[in-house]
Amino acid sequence: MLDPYILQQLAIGLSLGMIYALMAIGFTLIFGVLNVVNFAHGEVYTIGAFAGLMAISAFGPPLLVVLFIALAAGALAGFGLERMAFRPFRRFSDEASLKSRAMREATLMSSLAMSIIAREAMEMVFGSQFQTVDLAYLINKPIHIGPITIVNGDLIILGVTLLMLGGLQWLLKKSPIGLSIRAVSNNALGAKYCGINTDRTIIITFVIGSAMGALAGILVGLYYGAIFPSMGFTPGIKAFVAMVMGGLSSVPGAVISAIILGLSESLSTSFMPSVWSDMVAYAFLLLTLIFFPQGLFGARRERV
Amino acid sequence: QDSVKLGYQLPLTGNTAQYGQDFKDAAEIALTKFNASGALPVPVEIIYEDSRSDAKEGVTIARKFVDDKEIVGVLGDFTSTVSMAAAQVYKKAGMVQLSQTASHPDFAKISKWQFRNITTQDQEGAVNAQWMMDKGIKKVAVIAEQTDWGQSVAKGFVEPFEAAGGEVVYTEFFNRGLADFRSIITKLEDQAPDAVYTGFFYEDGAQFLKQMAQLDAEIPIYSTSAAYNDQLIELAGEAAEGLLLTATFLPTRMDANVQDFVTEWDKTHDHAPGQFPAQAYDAVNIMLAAVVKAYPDLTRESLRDAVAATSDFPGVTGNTTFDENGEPLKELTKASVVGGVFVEVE
Amino acid sequence: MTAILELDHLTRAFGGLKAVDDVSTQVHQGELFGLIGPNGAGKTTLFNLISGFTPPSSGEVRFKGEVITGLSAHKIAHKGMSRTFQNLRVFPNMTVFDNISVGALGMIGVGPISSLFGGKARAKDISERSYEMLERVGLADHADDLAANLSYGKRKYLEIARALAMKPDLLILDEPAAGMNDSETTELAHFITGLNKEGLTIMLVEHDMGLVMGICERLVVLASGRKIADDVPAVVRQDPGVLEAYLGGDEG
Amino acid sequence: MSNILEIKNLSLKIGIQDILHDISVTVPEQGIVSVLGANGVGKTSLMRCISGIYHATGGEILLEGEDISKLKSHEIVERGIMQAPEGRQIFSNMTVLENLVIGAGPLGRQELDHVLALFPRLEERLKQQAGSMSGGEQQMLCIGRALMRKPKVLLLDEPSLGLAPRLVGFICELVSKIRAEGYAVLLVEQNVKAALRISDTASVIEHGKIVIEGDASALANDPRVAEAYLGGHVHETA
Amino acid sequence: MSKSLLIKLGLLVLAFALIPALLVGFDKGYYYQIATIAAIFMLLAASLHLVTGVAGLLHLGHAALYGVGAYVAAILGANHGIGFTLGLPLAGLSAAAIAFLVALPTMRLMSIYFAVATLGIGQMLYLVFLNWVGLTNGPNGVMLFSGINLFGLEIDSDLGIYYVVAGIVAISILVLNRLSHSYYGNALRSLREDDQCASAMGINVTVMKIQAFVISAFFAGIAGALWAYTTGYISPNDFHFSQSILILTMVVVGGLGSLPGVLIGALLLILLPEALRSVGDIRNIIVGVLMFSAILFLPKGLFGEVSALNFARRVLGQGWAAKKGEKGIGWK
Ligand SMILES: Nc1ncnc2c1ncn2[C@@H]1O[C@H](COP(=O)(O)OP(=O)(O)OP(=O)(O)O)[C@@H](O)[C@H]1O
Ligand SMILES: Nc1ncnc2c1ncn2[C@@H]1O[C@H](COP(=O)(O)OP(=O)(O)OP(=O)(O)O)[C@@H](O)[C@H]1O
Ligand SMILES: CC(C)C[C@H](N)C(=O)O
Ligand SMILES: [Mg+2]
Ligand SMILES: [Mg+2]
Repeated sequence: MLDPYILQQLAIGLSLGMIYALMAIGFTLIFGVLNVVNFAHGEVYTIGAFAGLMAISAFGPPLLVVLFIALAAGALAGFGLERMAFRPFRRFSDEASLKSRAMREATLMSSLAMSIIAREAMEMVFGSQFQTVDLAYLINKPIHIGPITIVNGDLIILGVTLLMLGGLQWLLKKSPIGLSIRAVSNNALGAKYCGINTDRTIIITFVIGSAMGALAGILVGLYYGAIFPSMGFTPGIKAFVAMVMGGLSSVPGAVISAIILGLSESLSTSFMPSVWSDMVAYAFLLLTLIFFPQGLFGARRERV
Repeated sequence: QDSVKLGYQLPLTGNTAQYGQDFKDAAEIALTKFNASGALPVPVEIIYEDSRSDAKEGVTIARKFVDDKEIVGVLGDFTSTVSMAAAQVYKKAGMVQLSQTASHPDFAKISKWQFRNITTQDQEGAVNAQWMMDKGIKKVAVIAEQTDWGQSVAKGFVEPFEAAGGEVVYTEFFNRGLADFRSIITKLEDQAPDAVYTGFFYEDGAQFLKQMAQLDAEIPIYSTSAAYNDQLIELAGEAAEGLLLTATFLPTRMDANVQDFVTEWDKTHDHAPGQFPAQAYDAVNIMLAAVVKAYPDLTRESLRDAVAATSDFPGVTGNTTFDENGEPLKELTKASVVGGVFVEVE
Repeated sequence: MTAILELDHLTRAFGGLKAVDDVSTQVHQGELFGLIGPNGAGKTTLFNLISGFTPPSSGEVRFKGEVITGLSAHKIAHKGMSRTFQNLRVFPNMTVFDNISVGALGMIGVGPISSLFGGKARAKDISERSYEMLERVGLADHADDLAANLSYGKRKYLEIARALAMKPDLLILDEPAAGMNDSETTELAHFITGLNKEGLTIMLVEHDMGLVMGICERLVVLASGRKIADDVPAVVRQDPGVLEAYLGGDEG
Repeated sequence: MSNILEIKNLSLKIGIQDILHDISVTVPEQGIVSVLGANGVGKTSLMRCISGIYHATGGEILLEGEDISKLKSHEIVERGIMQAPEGRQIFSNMTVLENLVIGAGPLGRQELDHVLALFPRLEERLKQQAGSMSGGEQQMLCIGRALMRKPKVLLLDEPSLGLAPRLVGFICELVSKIRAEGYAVLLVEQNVKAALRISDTASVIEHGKIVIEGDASALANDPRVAEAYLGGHVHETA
Repeated sequence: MSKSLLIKLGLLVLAFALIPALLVGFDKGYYYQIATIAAIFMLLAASLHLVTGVAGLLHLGHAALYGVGAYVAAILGANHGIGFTLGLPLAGLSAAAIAFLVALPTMRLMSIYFAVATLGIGQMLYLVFLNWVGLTNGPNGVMLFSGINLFGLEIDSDLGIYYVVAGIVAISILVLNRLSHSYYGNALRSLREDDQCASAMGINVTVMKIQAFVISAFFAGIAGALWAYTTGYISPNDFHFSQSILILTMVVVGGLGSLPGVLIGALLLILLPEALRSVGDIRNIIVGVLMFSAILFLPKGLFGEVSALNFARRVLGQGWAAKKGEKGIGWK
């Protein structure tokens, strides 16, 4: 029988991991699968949380409705983001531009700029402090299982993560749109020759990925009761790391890596000062990349 | 000269803007009241500059204030990091700098130009240690944020507490903005302390309290004046019940000064003012009092001397006297959360 | 005749597929050597094995008498072997001249120190060598264009120029005539034989039988990874195995 | 016989560069038309304009009378023009099967069987990552993928590139054969002889302009063509 | 030739005479401060340019190496009595040494994998700054009382400090210019374009990448020392991930691969927020919007690589011309 202390830490680690995973999923769809460098996902996550919050304070709907409002806000944000920060750069279709690093990093910058604008705007409107959330909406009611304590939010997040994971896997592997997404990410020009509407495919991916990100935002916001304009930053970095550890384009890989990160954080807190726990997470990242240079489930490099 | 100019550097944008905005509001209240009182023949003006809590911007603003020959004194910054970087400039140029919150142990020691009106943790920690001792608490865990301030919270408490025969069973620092304290709480519980002494601001505090409740950790929690904020209770709800802390400012206190400030504040805010805006309100008033004292021979030098001479200044956070290092000496009150409000305890 | 390159029982398997299967042969100093075979026969893979891009599953490669199996690509390049790629690999966002200069500087070697202090002589060397190749392939007018904006055929020459700028002892060309019309191929044939006459050993993969039969001194034929013929063109052309596996019906 | 594809006075500028100038080409129904020319004269650019990758700066492209020159590439494919492009543009990280399925769009099984019957090598390698195939195999995939859509007009940009002689012959036969199935083909080829043998008409481009056009058989005997593209002979026909 | 000389001289005069003259004229410490910070960030951006712009390695941990330099200089100065003259090169060398150590295992990583590895390394270094209290004084930061002392000469005046900083930055940028505008730069560019192909040209890809990374770290370390000496107090926050992003922004907005572009980018991103102070709290939104429009209209940067290389070859006369009197095409 394991020490209940360790069991509790494991449970906390798993729940942390699921939270990272929740954010990593949408991020992986846009950044990893579609292969578009998107630095504004953290803000989409925050927008989801604020949209949900505004719904709660405006008319106090049931939780499920709040989640749908966040989803819708995320979808809208994703749509706008793609239109403003990504689509304009597709006007350059000559080979020099397509293969240029500068062009690739340009979308990195445009999405970064959008994220700055969105975050500053939210700070102007709402202030940078934690928003007060109606406590009844928080999903942190304790549940005791033997010696360990979890909260109802853990179960909700687990459920949503599994749903998203399953849904995305189905979408990517079994549906025509998934095939198009992978085709566009692999070779956008080739996709055009095959009659794929690349603009539409990219927009759809953004909408789905951002809706997922926004849902993650409101769920995590309600889980911790902490909704504030820069709330997307830390989980954003963790999701980024998890995505890359998983191999960029693999959604299950990202989820597994997110759980590894969560577990390593909570377990390392047991053995060393908590300020160093991130050190362990990043050490895991480096070790993973040293032994799996393409991440855990990444594709191999092309032959010459 | 048709007005007296002061500078105030503070974060008005960025992650810590909520604090800077509060400072600005509090300062405006103090300034308006002062200018209306006719204590000086000319009005005083405060120039606010946004430092974003970024040291680069902080030193640039400091240079800007120093360049402006009309500015005689400066308030701010919020964080010690930025205050300390800017202090190097004020030190060299010879301009008084009074920070409402900088709590780095070395801040006031930088030069004769630096002052602060926030209590040092040597003071606050000792009061808390004594308080626990009085209640017969012997084993304590210390949790504080990983900043210069958090470090001083731990140090300020541990030294007197151990000297008095107490035992610190566990010390842990956390990075500001940590979302999840549960690992730390689990570890803390494992050490079975009689009480926890904490150094956090209200946002981290609310998270910590909620998660303590979530994990059913029924251990008394002590904290510092930095946690004194109505929003802590609002964010943490039930979980805040029973929190014990020391404070220098109680908006409920029936003191004319305090009530004046609180009434003005309530006109534009839906929360009672917390510790920080009260600090800013006092800082501005201390500075203004010094301006009056030095007027009309108002120079940076004379203002500095007037600030240094502050003694028993009656503010909303209690009476302030600067010692020879520019450190404040203050009265601390004990408070607790009971029934969703802070109440003074004996 | 001395052998510059010797392949000894080279094998490379990908999963269950033996892309190169027990191939042994030699390329002689100064020879113009052709490698032909149907699509997927393993020609490119063989080149990759020789030039260090793919490690062999078994067997050995010797270059100028030295075993080079397992060496990394840049080390092999330094020993005097240079290659072009079947699927055209130019540096798209560099100018044509700069593309070629990479071939030269790779061999001459540049370091941060030498590039800071003096290094004038080296730079001059690189510049001149690159320019010589640039003119030689007739791209001088395009010196300042980005390689990405060149048409397919010009990129072919760019790749060759870049490989030549390395001043190799052995040049490996993977389908240089692909995408060229007959007269351009003829020009290319003259170009290649010209290089060969200057003493450069050349190994060539090509599907253009006119070119291969016309200029190669010796041919090896691969099919399904195995060597099925190794002789002068005139003999290979009559080989029934080759006819059956590769040449098929008539062809324009 | 009516014309399925008409290119009228097409011109293309990229930046300050004049790439194509006043190009007119007509492809009749079930016709095979080749476009010939030396390296870099703009053949590929023309093909890209038709597929909507580049947008012409002047002139029009009519598919069954409808101007498609302003349409997006996917709309053009939907209307029945599919290309096997230069550089192949296959999906290298995906399997051969996935490549073909993407090419098929809404179509399915039947076309797949048809293409796999044409290229048995693809059938052997359905699960292989497309990027790891040999050059020629990728070319087969590229052509196969274009056939998956059953287009009205098939554009082939140097289909014989990288193919073994045997397969070059096969592709020529294939092109002649599919015309009977109702396809029209616009062909860019460097293998001028082979191209002229199977085409009805041909145009020769030089510096972005059409300089010679006419019946394929006439061009095959045109001394200017012979001189420019059939070259002095290293060639002894194999 | 004479034209190029004129331009070079012009730039020198601008940095060493005109700007100081202006600063003295206005008698504003504020402008000195901005000029100094701008110079430091120009160096940071120029050093990141070598790795990210030229060699094409997306580097998300540059601020941490900058921090290593700052900490080394400050700790040596504050606790070990090692002054500016020695502390400056030591700061650069330490940053380079750390970069070398982390480069060894990470250099075979490609694209985003490399980016995330550098992000991880940057975060780890930041955690060391913040939490290794014994070494770095943790969140309390390090105060550096000694000023700039150049070979025994105490430099105290604003003008003097500006000259020292500008001089060091100028020399460093000249070195970086030489490295990126030369055949060495071409070798690095070839790694960015296609590393496999570069290795077939006999270029040792790993060694080249490590060199670029280490050299860049050296100059980041120098910038760190300059920051420590000019502010007198450093703390972990100065080297947070967000600073890495800021430097990266300068590089991308200015023009990936273009040294002059990158310098313009750095200048802009330091000056703009200052210039916009008067508009109040929305200044950061305006910076964001301007950044967005810049990248939207000039996605290859304010002064893109192609133009920058032409500029260097033609105008600065660094190019080698095939024939007498022709325009330069290669590098001297
Ligand atoms: N990395 C790999 N994984 C799986 N199979 C591979 C890999 N590389 C090559 N192959 C297979 O090995 C065989 C030989 O390929 P190779 O590229 O050497 O052929 P080739 O003779 O150059 O053909 P072509 O004339 O078409 O270029 C092909 O069937 C190819 O699909
Ligand atoms: N995006 C572009 N930017 C600048 N120039 C271009 C661009 N695309 C093509 N060109 C130029 O247009 C001309 C025609 O190129 P194109 O690829 O159409 O020729 P091609 O006839 O297909 O040649 P090849 O037989 O070599 O394939 C070339 O000179 C090329 O450099
Ligand atoms: C008490 C706090 C306001 C002190 C502040 N956090 C600082 O950085 O010093
Ligand atoms: Mg091949
Ligand atoms: Mg072409």
